[in-house]
Amino acid sequence: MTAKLTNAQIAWRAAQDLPDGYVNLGIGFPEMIAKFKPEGRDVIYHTENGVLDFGESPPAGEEDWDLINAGKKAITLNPGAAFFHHADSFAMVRGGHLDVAVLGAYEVAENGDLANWSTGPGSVPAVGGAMDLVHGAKQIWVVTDHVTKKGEPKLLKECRLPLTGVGCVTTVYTSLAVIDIVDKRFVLREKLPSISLDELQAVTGADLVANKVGDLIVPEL
Amino acid sequence: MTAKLTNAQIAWRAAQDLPDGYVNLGIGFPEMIAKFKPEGRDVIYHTENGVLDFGESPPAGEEDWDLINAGKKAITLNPGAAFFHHADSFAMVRGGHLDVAVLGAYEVAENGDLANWSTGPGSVPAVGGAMDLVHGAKQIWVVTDHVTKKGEPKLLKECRLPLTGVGCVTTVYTSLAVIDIVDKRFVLREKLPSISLDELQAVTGADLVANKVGDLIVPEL
Amino acid sequence: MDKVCPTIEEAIADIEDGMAVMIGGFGGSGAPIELIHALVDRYKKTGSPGSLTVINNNAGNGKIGIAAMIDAGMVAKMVCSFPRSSDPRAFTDRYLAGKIGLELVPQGTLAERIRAGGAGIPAFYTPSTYGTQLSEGKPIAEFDGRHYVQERWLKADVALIKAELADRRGNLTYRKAARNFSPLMATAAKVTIVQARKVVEPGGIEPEHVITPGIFVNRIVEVADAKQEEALLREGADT
Amino acid sequence: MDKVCPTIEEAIADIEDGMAVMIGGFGGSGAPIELIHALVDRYKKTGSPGSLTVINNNAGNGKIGIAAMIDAGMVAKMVCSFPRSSDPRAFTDRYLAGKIGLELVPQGTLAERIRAGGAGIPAFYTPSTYGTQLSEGKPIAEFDGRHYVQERWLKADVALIKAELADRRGNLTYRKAARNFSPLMATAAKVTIVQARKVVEPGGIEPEHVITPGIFVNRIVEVADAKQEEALLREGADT
Repeated sequence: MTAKLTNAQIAWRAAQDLPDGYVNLGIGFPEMIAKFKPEGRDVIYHTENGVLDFGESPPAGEEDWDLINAGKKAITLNPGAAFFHHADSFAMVRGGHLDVAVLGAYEVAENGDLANWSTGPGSVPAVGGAMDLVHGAKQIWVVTDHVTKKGEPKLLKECRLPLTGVGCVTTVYTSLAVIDIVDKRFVLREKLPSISLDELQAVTGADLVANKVGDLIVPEL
Repeated sequence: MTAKLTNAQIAWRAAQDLPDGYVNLGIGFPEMIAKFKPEGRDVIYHTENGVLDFGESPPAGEEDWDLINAGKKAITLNPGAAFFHHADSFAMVRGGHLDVAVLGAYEVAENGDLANWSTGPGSVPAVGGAMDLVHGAKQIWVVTDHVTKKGEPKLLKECRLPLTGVGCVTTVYTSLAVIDIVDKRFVLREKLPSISLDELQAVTGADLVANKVGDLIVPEL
Repeated sequence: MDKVCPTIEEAIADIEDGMAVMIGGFGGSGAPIELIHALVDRYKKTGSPGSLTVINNNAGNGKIGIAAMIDAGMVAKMVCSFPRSSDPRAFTDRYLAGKIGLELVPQGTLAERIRAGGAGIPAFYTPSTYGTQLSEGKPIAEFDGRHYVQERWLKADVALIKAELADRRGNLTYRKAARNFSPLMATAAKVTIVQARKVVEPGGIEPEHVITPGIFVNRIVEVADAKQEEALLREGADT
Repeated sequence: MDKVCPTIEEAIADIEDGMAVMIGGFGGSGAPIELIHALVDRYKKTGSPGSLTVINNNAGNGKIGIAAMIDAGMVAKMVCSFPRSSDPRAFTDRYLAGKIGLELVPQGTLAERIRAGGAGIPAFYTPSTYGTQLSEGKPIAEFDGRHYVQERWLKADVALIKAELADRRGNLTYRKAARNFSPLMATAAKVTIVQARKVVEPGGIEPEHVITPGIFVNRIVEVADAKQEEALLREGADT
């Protein structure tokens, strides 16, 4: 196995595709994308707990804990920010008003199914806003390592874990590739130049469609 | 036929029963009730178009036509007033948060059915907020003349006109009597002292239950 | 994401024949008169946009606003709760002659259907209209021993609304009871076009005072001295 | 209609065993710590109210707030979307031991169910959870070619919420993102009890800035120096 992207590099790559528009970054790893937003891109961030157009984290010690994002991290406001209650916040989500929502994943299936909320019995399940987000935004992106910690594929023909949403994912940014989901197939858009198509296919649990494949090139981060 | 109450007197009588609480007065005749609210009664008025705790009409010439009630009449605000949008306004109605809603009527049936929105084909139907109000408030009062202009009963065994709501009316304040609807019967609470029970029954289209009947006494107005 | 449009004409230029148009306001309170009349003017000049479905609480009054749209012949159907007014002739005459359609919706159901459209809720149950003519043909269900009527969401191609303040990113406030249906309509239309008394810079509206967050707004035109429909009517306007 | 209550103890005195209690807040933002701890204190002294169903986005963190209720043993069931936190032991230990119930509800569905409860909408359809374990046993319907899950309203006996300003008639504002679920919960409970940083006279809140109109509020207690749950946790509080 060759080199793979760090989480920061995956986040950087996803950030390059951010449109001018309204974006929700899921809690945890996806939040990192904001750091790499390209200069001049006019992205307005939404968070489920009722804030639109928030900015960076405040310096340590200057947090206002009534001003947080869905990950319960302290945030700041940009000029033009707005507060609203949870039902209005999910009207934005469910009503299709977001351009992009980015989530993490345990598994993604080639038909766009996503599993990211439960590892099955024996743990405490937690779903948060994920099951709403997957049905709301115009595009649903996933950022994830290409394989599990044990080296097993996370991109599969069918998810094994309990689903978060059916046929919802539109693009997956992994540690090895950028893959669009088109007509229930994994369409490879970019891969690391250092990995061959066969090598990539070997760690992917469903067929990759590879017609026009670009190089996945990211800066040192 | 003996004397009957004027609309102002009907409104006065209904006003005596206003509870401390949240009240919606339907457009037209019911609006008149506010004028006769007894001193010290703490009534907060709701109007469908998004105002809570409004006050009297402004003097002529001082109207602000952005500040109106559901009847499109200019209003003023009491200290503690609030504005909200139409969905929140009808959440108050449908959600059962109003104590009383008062409506006019073409017909009321002994089971509490109300007809007040359509006189049938050939006219333009208009329903406004009535079909929501009849399902929201804890009590639904009707203020009405006891009979039609032709002298026909408006209180009936069954409504003939298209219904506004099923089994919704709790009390009817008429030009001759105060009648509660209990277990699908017209229970006479008060009648004009000048009219006999037989005379009242003769102009009422369903049986009156008359166990304890008080005198309906109102001031000159 | 500066949503300010230089002219009203530009803001409404892509409204097409046959579209569903939500128009804010309750009677004259909140009616976006300048947006409406720009659309009427365009129709009179070009014959488009016609065959519109107009969604509003009312069906016009006198000869201005929605009544002017109806009089111009550009409205195929009204969706409203109360098509009566002090001077409802524009609608009434056409309706009784079978020349304009009417979908009569109780006011609270109208508001909730529009909210549902904006919130991605395709259907909901309400007690309103149960047992009446207005629920004929609609699914009925029983919950906790009470009957309810299933209602569908209501969406539109365009919403025309009037705001008090707008910042350039689309956050809005409203003036007094002129708020009414407008915050709901802003959420339920593909394109929401706003006439605001004053456009301010982002940050010019306190985040806690925003009523419509900018995500629901597409275009803003500043109309500093907007006309008030009811005031116009009382002056006897017939433009 | 002066809704101000002299003491917290009085405000919460009639909360009974087995009740459903909505508690505002998202994590520590908006958590009404003083109301919650008055309830915990009452339970520790009197053994009541116990067997509560608590409705909140989360299931407590550390040893304060909802975690303190769970630790005290007064919660039979949590209805929440995200029972994880930086220190979720109070809930997790009991849950894995089968000693506390959990109804897991997606966050948007939770918000919408509460809103529906307050708005008299007994059921609605949402795309959320379609095709997942969380829709098992729920009615599914197709609208316009897409599948949706029917969800029921959610109501409560009591709501405990934290406001910034309250006027004596119950109109409320909230501080920043502490708004979250509170305006919804205020509408969906039989009795809504508010701790406000400051009580003002009627008219002390601009009518256009009111977030929760007074009709949804029953009791108000002024808690001028309310504790912030997250700040307490970071100070290492364990009361």
